[in-house]
Amino acid sequence: MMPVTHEMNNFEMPECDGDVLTVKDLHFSYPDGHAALHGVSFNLCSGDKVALVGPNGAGKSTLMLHLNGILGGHGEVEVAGKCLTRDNLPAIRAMVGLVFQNPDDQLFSPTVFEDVAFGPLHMGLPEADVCARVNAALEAVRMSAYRDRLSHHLSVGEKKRIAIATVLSMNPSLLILDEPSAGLDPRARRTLINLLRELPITMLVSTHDMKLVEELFPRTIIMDEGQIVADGLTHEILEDEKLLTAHGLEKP
Amino acid sequence: MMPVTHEMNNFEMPECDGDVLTVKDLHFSYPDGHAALHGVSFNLCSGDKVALVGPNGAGKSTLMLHLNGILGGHGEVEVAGKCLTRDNLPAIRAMVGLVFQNPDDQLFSPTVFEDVAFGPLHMGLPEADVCARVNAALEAVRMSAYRDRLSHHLSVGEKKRIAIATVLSMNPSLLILDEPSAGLDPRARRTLINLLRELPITMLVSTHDMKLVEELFPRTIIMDEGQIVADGLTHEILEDEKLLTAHGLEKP
Amino acid sequence: MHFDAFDRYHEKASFLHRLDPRVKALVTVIYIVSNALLPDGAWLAFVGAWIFLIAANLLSQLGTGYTFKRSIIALPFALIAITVLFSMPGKPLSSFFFLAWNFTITDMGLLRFVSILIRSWLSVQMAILLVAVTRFPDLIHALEHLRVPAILTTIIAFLYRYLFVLTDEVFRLLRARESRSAAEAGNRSGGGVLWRAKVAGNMAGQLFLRSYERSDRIYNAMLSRGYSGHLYTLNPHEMKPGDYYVTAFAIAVIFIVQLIGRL
Amino acid sequence: MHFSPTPLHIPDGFLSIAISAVCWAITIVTLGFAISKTNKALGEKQIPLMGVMAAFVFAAQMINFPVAGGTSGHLLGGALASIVLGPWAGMLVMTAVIAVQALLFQDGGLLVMGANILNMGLVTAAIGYGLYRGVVSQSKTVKLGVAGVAAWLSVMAGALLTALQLWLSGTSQLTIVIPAMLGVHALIGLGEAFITVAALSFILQTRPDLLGEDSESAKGGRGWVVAGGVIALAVVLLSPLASTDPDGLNHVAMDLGFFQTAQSGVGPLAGYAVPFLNSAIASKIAAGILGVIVAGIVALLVGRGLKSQIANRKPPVSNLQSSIANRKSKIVNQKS
Ligand SMILES: Nc1ncnc2c1ncn2[C@@H]1O[C@H](COP(=O)(O)OP(=O)(O)OP(=O)(O)O)[C@@H](O)[C@H]1O
Ligand SMILES: Nc1ncnc2c1ncn2[C@@H]1O[C@H](COP(=O)(O)OP(=O)(O)OP(=O)(O)O)[C@@H](O)[C@H]1O
Ligand SMILES: [Mg+2]
Ligand SMILES: [Mg+2]
Repeated sequence: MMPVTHEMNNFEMPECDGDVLTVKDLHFSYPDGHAALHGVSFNLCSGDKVALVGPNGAGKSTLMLHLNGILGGHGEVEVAGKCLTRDNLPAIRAMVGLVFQNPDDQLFSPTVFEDVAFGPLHMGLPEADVCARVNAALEAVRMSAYRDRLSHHLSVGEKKRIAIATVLSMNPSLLILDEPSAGLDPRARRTLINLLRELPITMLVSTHDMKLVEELFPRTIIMDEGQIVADGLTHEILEDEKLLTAHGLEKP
Repeated sequence: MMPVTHEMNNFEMPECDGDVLTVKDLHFSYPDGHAALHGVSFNLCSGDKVALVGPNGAGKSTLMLHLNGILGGHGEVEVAGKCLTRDNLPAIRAMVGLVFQNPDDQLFSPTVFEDVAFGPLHMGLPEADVCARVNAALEAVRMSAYRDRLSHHLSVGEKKRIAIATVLSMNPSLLILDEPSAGLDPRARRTLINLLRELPITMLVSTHDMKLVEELFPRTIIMDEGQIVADGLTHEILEDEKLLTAHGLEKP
Repeated sequence: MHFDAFDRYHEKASFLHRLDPRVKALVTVIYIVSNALLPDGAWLAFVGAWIFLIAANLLSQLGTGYTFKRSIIALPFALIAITVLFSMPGKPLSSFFFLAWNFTITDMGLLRFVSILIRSWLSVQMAILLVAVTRFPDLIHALEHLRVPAILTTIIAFLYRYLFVLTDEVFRLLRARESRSAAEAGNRSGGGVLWRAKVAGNMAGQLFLRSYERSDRIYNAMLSRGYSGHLYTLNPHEMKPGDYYVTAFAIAVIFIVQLIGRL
Repeated sequence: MHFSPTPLHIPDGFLSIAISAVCWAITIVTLGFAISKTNKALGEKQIPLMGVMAAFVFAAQMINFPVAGGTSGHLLGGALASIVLGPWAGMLVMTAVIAVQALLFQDGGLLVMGANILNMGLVTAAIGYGLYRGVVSQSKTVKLGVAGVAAWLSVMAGALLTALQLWLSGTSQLTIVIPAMLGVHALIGLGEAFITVAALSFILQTRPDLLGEDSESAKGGRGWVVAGGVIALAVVLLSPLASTDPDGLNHVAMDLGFFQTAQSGVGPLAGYAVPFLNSAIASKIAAGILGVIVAGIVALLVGRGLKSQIANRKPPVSNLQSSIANRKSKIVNQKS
């Protein structure tokens, strides 16, 4: 595919204090030669809740996999001032909580407890701390009663919430969610929206659900063909119909 | 779960000539004892395009699996005047095209051609007819160029359209789609909507996408807890906010 | 998730449910070994072993008949052993003609056949009881602590977790195939056996690819939660004095059963 | 619910302690090797890969296809797993599958699990991979043909071993159990062969990299070819021998000292006292039928392979276009 150069739409943004995440000129090609990211730059301020939208294949998931070093492209990724290098990797993975689209990929242990404890255990925390963190994380997603349940007995909405708990238990300073509302019915979706609204953590959320974007995120980033084509206040971006249709999006 | 008796909301409906599908007092319990359908009755007229909505677990998919005899409960199911019995099963499966939510379940052959040809081949048609049917079906979903592609490598939207072609190739008189728009990006969703609008076949479509319901279907059936709780003109049903919220739905 | 039917665990608050899974696994294995060691025709010992089983059933609060009902699954295999009826030298009991041959059932043959069946039947029931009173994840922990290599127990844990996801996928695939298995009046439908085999093979291939790619995503999810090649688990179980007493008592009883069988 | 696609899962009580112990010993030693080898070969990625693959084999065993008269063909999976994952990983995966079948569903016993793993996991993987490894650099048609034969033989090998163990335990009579087991499994093996070949051909078509030169399936040592060949030969030679000349086998067993350890003094020697299929003629006929079936499969597979190759040959232009299209679509959709 030819890299298309997109005009960057600039919107005005409020000032921010202290960056949680800085990405500078990130390039990445998959081993088969397909270039998925062509110079992506943006930053997230502490407390930001940002939506990442764009058509299928835009590179959203690829970008997200870079933010905690699962993929490594050319360019700079800094989390809370720490450069993403091999030595920093464990620390950065503790700070960035990545939740994948399909909760069945995220919940790989037989019981809920074991899954939520996986992260803290691998950070080398003592047993008492692990238990405390698991309890706090389950409390945060209101699933304390599910501690000893088997993961495969849960409904999709419940699995989604447990998946979020699995990364909350690592006390991340940045939460990254890949299409959290896909496949949920209206009620489960509403519960998830409320949960995300209440969580006091910086988050970057990729989604195709424009209604979710409008309701929940003050700021939106549009990606297409491996580039950021717009970054600004959600209500301004959603007004720009030409921009939206140019990138396969729709007003909610 | 206790069977709750819902008040049936009656809406006026236009007259219809010739039923494609009649379902009368259908009851069904899963082998584990969970009662999923408690007396479902409705009919579809030739040319109808009907939406089937309701919260998760309402029994929509269960109902759809009855319509071509994959599940068999107590009650009557008639397709184009034929009762659903063991002897009629093969013929009824030729008339009712069922498309599952996840196109990956529907596409089990390596190439698009083989997948679309499965139905006609199984029906024992001669080779020339099979090819003609495959071509016509792919033409109908505008995917003729994809004939020899590997299904595995298509995008979700493309897979959805091929999945529809796999049943169109059997010349069904009734198309049943389970959550066709789930997981599609706005552009792919738009393409699908246009496709469904143009297909000149009676269809029953289950979905959580209320916007799709509003745009595409003149008639809507609401299910909850194994019962039909409303059946009428879409624009009337969507006005009835009390009804919608009572069944976990939202106005688009 | 619809295949919860796979779970054999029965939630109860019984004595056996609370026992440490290691104890339950160990006693089950010893019991089965003991059955295999009992000589043919040790009727009294078989009765002893049976009483042991019934007592365990009672302690599980599942009812005396619980394991009995499910124990039929081992029966078809008994066909394999039927030849010992005729092949053991001994006093002829009865003989009959079947086709062109004359079959003679001997007393030793009968003795051996019945002994094999009883051993198998008792052992299967104990295994059924084990999974009915132990959650499978706990059983995996037990294996871990009984020194089964970690790589095997983790594979088993993953297998258990994804068993449900993948069998769901298989059933959806089978449903999709079934719903397109149609016929038109007057046509001989169904295709050839080879073609049908190929479709089944395609489904297996499809399932393989999806599983393979899923394992990639799971690996990513594990990496992002700090996995680096070593798996750590908490030990949620602790052997209490009571667990030791139960183990000792059970072994003693099984030992007595052996003695009875050899007297 | 009874899941086993083949009657190979021996329950507890049917094998003697001695035979169970010998099988456990062989199994444990082999698994020890397998564990150390896979640790080296696959690295940290092995855990989720093998875990999910084990679930795959389990689930794939439920895929069936209607044959005639209400029966259906199934997959056992040992050959397929070892061909795509490499022999050692394949063995571990099969071990997990058999363990869960025994632990969770009582499909196969606990004390005899060593024997079940040996019969259905280790031997099937060794023979399946061994034969395939011999032709790994050959054309697609040859690879698929050999994989089919290997899959069929893997089921036969498992059946033969099971029969021998039952006989050595004094549970059944050699002259009956061998023809019975092999006869049934000659048919079951056909299902195995067909599904294995079709699944491999699917993978070759959609993700050739998984079976390519750098994959695990091409990396196994040359020794596997020998191992696979020897087992295959043993199956082919031993089956007719075992049915025609049980005396010979008994002698071998005596010499090896199996007999004394085998339970319950009388033992299987009395085996052929019953005039049931004991004529050399019947057994030779059985052996002949088996041979014909093997030859038939090879011919069928080669024929089909050729046919699909011809069918795939398209005019050069469209071929080029479709290969470009394929590349593109691959790129776009690798994300899943
Ligand atoms: N195989 C099964 N065994 C037992 N219960 C089942 C099975 N499949 C579905 N159910 C139950 O039957 C009820 C109806 O399920 P169904 O899948 O028809 O709901 P649905 O309306 O399609 O929901 P969704 O919107 O989530 O697709 C649910 O309570 C579900 O848990
Ligand atoms: N493993 C891979 N190998 C090669 N190309 C890949 C791989 N994964 C993704 N790609 C390609 O990289 C591009 C970006 O993919 P990515 O998954 O990041 O898109 P996305 O924006 O997340 O799309 P979606 O909305 O469908 O999730 C796509 O063109 C995709 O085909
Ligand atoms: Mg994505
Ligand atoms: Mg449904």
